[in-house]
Amino acid sequence: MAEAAARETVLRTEALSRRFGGLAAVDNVALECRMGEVHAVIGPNGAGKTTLINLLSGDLPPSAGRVFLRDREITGLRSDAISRLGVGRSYQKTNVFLPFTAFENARVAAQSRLPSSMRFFRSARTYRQVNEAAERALVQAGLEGREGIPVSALSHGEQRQVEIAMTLATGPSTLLLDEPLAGMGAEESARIVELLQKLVAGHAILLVEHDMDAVFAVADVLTVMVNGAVLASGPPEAIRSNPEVQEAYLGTEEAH
Amino acid sequence: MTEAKFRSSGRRKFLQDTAALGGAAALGGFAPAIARAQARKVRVGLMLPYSGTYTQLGIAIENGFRLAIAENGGNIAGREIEYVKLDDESNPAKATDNANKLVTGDKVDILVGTVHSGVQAGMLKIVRETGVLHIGPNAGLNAMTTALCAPNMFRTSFANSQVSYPMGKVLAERRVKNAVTLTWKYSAGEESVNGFKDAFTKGGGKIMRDLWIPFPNVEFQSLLTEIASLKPEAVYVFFAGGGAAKFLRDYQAAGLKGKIPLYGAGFLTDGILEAAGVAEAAEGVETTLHYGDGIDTAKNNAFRLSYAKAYKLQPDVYAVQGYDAGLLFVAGMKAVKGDIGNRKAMIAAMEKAEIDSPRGRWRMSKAHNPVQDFYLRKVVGKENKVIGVAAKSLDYPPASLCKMA
Amino acid sequence: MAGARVRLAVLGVLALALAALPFLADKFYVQLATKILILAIFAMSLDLLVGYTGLVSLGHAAFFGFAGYLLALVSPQYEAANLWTSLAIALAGSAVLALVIGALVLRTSGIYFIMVTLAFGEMLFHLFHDTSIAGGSDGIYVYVRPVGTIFGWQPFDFEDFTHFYLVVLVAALGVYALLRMVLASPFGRVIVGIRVNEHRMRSLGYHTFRYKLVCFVLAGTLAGLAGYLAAVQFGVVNPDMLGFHVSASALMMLILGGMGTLVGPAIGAAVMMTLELLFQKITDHWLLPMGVFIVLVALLLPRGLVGLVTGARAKDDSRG
Amino acid sequence: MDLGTFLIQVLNGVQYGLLLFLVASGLTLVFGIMGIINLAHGSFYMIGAYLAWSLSQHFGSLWLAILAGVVLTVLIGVALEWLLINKLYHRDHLYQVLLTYGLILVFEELRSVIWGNDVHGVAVPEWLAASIRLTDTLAYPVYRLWISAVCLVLAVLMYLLIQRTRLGMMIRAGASNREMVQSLGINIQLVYRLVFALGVALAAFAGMIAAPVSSVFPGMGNQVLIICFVVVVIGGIGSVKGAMAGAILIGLVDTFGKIVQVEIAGFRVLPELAGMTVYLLMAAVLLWRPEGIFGRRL
Repeated sequence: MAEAAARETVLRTEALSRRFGGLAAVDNVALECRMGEVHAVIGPNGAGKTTLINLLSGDLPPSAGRVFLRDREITGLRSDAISRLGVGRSYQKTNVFLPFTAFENARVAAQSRLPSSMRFFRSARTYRQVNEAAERALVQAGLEGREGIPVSALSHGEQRQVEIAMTLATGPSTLLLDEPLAGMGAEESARIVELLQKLVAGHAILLVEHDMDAVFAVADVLTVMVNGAVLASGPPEAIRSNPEVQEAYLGTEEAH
Repeated sequence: MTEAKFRSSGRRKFLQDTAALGGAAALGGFAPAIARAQARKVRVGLMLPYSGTYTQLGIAIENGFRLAIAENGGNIAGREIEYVKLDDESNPAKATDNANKLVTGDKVDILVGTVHSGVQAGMLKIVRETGVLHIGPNAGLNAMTTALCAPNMFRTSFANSQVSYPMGKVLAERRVKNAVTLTWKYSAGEESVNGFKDAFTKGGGKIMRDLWIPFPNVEFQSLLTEIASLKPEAVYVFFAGGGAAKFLRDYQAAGLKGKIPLYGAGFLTDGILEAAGVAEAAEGVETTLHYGDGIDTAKNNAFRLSYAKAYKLQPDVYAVQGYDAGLLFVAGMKAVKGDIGNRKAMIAAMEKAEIDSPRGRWRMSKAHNPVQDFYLRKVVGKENKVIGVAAKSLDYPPASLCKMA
Repeated sequence: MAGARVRLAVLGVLALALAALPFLADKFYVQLATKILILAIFAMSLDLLVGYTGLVSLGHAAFFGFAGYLLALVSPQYEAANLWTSLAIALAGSAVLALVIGALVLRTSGIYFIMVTLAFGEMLFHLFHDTSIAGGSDGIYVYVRPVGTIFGWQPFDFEDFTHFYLVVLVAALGVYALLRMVLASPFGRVIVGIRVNEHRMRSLGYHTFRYKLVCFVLAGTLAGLAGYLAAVQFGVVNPDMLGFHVSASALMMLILGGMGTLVGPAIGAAVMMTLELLFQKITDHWLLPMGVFIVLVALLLPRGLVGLVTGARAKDDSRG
Repeated sequence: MDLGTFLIQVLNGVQYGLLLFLVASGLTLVFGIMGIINLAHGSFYMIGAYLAWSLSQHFGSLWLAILAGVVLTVLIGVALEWLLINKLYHRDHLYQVLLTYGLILVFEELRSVIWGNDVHGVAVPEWLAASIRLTDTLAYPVYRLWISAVCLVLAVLMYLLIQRTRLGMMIRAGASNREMVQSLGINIQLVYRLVFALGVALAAFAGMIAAPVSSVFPGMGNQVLIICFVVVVIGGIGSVKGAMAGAILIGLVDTFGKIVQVEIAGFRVLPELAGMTVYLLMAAVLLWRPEGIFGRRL
């Protein structure tokens, strides 16, 4: 805890809420993401985790509450603006460019970091830095040797890896990862966990994940959400031993 | 219609003809040039609408033209006449192409046409470029005999504002103080309204409002409401065909008939009085035109009789215009003794010709537009009864607007 | 890379064959080929929107016709306009129009986008049809074709159909090359990304609206080039040129040839014009077989003629 | 313009708007429920008008003509859905646009083959042929009032159908959740077919009752189609309420655009640009609410 307090807070929410009709999908959530930490958000299906990420990434505007990136309020900014401020996200449902090759997926992502893509006269393939960033991201996500294959021809697990490579290729300082391990085999999962452990040094990571082994392997802070609201938040050991959490979530999870 | 079926491809014909000409030249290389030219038939290009809304007009014009030629013996000044027909579809987009096909493709000696003024404008482009002899038997765009006038271009019909000018004059003479005008928003309609306005305001009348409706819309209701609220002493309109029939019925249904008198260019009531309910709606409407029912002259009676005999149809103003185009052509040909290549003399003769028309005798103005009488007509039953002459020997728009004059 | 080289070679041979046409065929065919090439430019510009960016516009004729009208309006009545200035005005005019319309229509998507583009095309139609700006419903004639001199030297004469054909050919090849270049550029990759998955492009940090707008303006400007050339060729501009039949035929060329291929729409233009002539020969009611043909293409040939040959459109997208 | 004239012009605008509503409501239902964009919708308006003309001459009665015409167009609609439209449910809108554009050409040309290219008037039925005198110069044709009344009755019926009946429930459910409807064992294919036929019949019926006041003429369908697109865009896709609001709004704007005189800097802007007013209205709505007045937020 002492160590954590010293770290810089990168992403912060205040009383963040999102209602769909009468239903509060995210209800009065306050949380902080610090540099060099993995902040994992767990909870049963329908707890509002994906909606929370959508609010942070700008995919959805919040109904109430505020979001800050460092000192800057980013509430209600569109997703492209938030992305350009260094927040990268991956999607739970694979959200890639299926007809493109793996490399082109990562390249388009990396290209977004050019000052502008309003460049008409030079082949996109000749931008060295973009190519290198794309290649780097693909290697990080464990896709070396698979670059030239159209994503539609890759396995489901590999498509998940492309999803992560794209997020990395934009060079974000804050990562919002929505179930990155979903659909991956054990080997790929291990690889991504390893990657997260490596990445955490220079990033603030918000991780939504159902794989509890992975979560406890990488998380520095855990937040448990139930019905859109935060049930508990704290270091993994504290959460593990929290009776409320055990009853509401972990207990049932283990019973399966 | 029988001998010269519609030609689907002027181009193919063009290729055949040029080949034939080449052959003739090779064989008859020693024959005198004049004799060879004389042997060739004189080609009359008829570029008219043979499909679409104006089909009947195109046919009437052709019938009239052929009647004039036939009455003069079929061969004019010893030259056989050959017709090259082309359906212009009243499509302005194809106008220049079509005219070009006839002039440079089929090598017609004289180009006759057409009805639609947009198409006419396209023809004029080619006529001016190629210098081919040209007679316009209907379209009344003012520009043809003002800004665009040229020695090789003649018109046997009218200028748009020439038809309406007499109506304005008549109303001004009757001391009508104010009027509302209504037309389709296109050049013919605007020119018509302007001619009316010119005469009417010159005579002391006042235009309260210019109303218009996009061509060819026929939803008049809100405009009729407006007219009813403006309560002018007269309403002048320019509509034709189905749109005119609709307007007349709506004018009656809106309760305006008999309350505010309606006037128009003759096209308002021409050719539609047979349609259901129209004659009743149009009863009493006065219009001006260069032709009408009940012109009791020997020439007109003879024309009507022979036209009806030849085509089993009653002639209308379009047939007269086509007929006069034929007479004009005949007059020119006779003057040059069939040598249509002698352009200068031919043009001079056509300029001087006095046309003994069913509508009454008329001559060309300096701008090559008819200087003619305009009749005041009134709808009585199913006829456009001529009740007087609205303007005598009218030259309008004045020929002085043409730089030839 | 090899694919690009083969394509270049094929294109070179094709360009040479097309350049030789006026020396082999007579005027009728040369003029027909000119018309086809102009429509090919128009269809390629639409392909940029529909095939590559996924924006189904049913109002593309607005830019085609608008540029034609600009030429007619800046031409002195019985003299030749200056080619360079009139062309610049026509292109700039259609670009500005595309900017204004694009900024509005791109606020919508899907079915809305289709309807709204159609409606704005009609608005332009009414602007010229109902007012006396340019001859109303009759349209306006360009009596003399523009003349382009370079320091007093006149490299070509548009009154000569061969010259005009060759200039149009160069323009069509130039547009093709330009679009190929743009599509390979960072911008091109962005718009293709937008078609495949706009949402993801946005979350990657692309302000997709701006890219779509620039794309809309580029497509509109090239459509303007085609419209300018069409006005020069036919010497007449009328409101129908802006109307939705022209837009729909261009869409038809696109699908018939194979959208998202650039070459396809050009082929589509050629096939459509040929079919039109053919049907017109057979019957006065040629729109009937044409309508049936369009229905059949929509049902049976979703990838167009090019798709029939290559069997793959994904291939084009995966380059990179 | 005095108050009386103003009110009469409002009546004109509302009457035109109600007629537009009939056509546009069919369009918006087919959009909203089936996700199909049908460019040939306007062709049915034209077909309806021509049927009213030719059948009324044949039967000697407009009412019989309308009855027979509605039956005929419903059959054509069902056949079209069965033969062509249902192949398009899972295809991109682009192909729907193209196919239905092809249909426009087919219908327009068939019209030319069967009925020719002339403009025809249709007689108003005798007992409605009167006019009510409103001012000393102006009378209002009873038939126009009757059209408005019929449109209003149909609007109410449509509202009841959608809100109160089982078919309406299916229609509403089909609009929001296709899978759910199918899992309930409802034959969605049948619902679609009925909706398409209903939409087509509405357009054709509008054409029939409008024929006596609009005349019948080539190309009349396209004019209406495009205005109806504007109605739908303004009102919001799939919303019948929106179609009503949009149609009345456009009816009024169009009517007053033709008669109000507006000058800006010496140029007469109205009625010169009357043809553009409805599109400018649409542009304004797009700026304000791109999804239309009653549309769901995109």
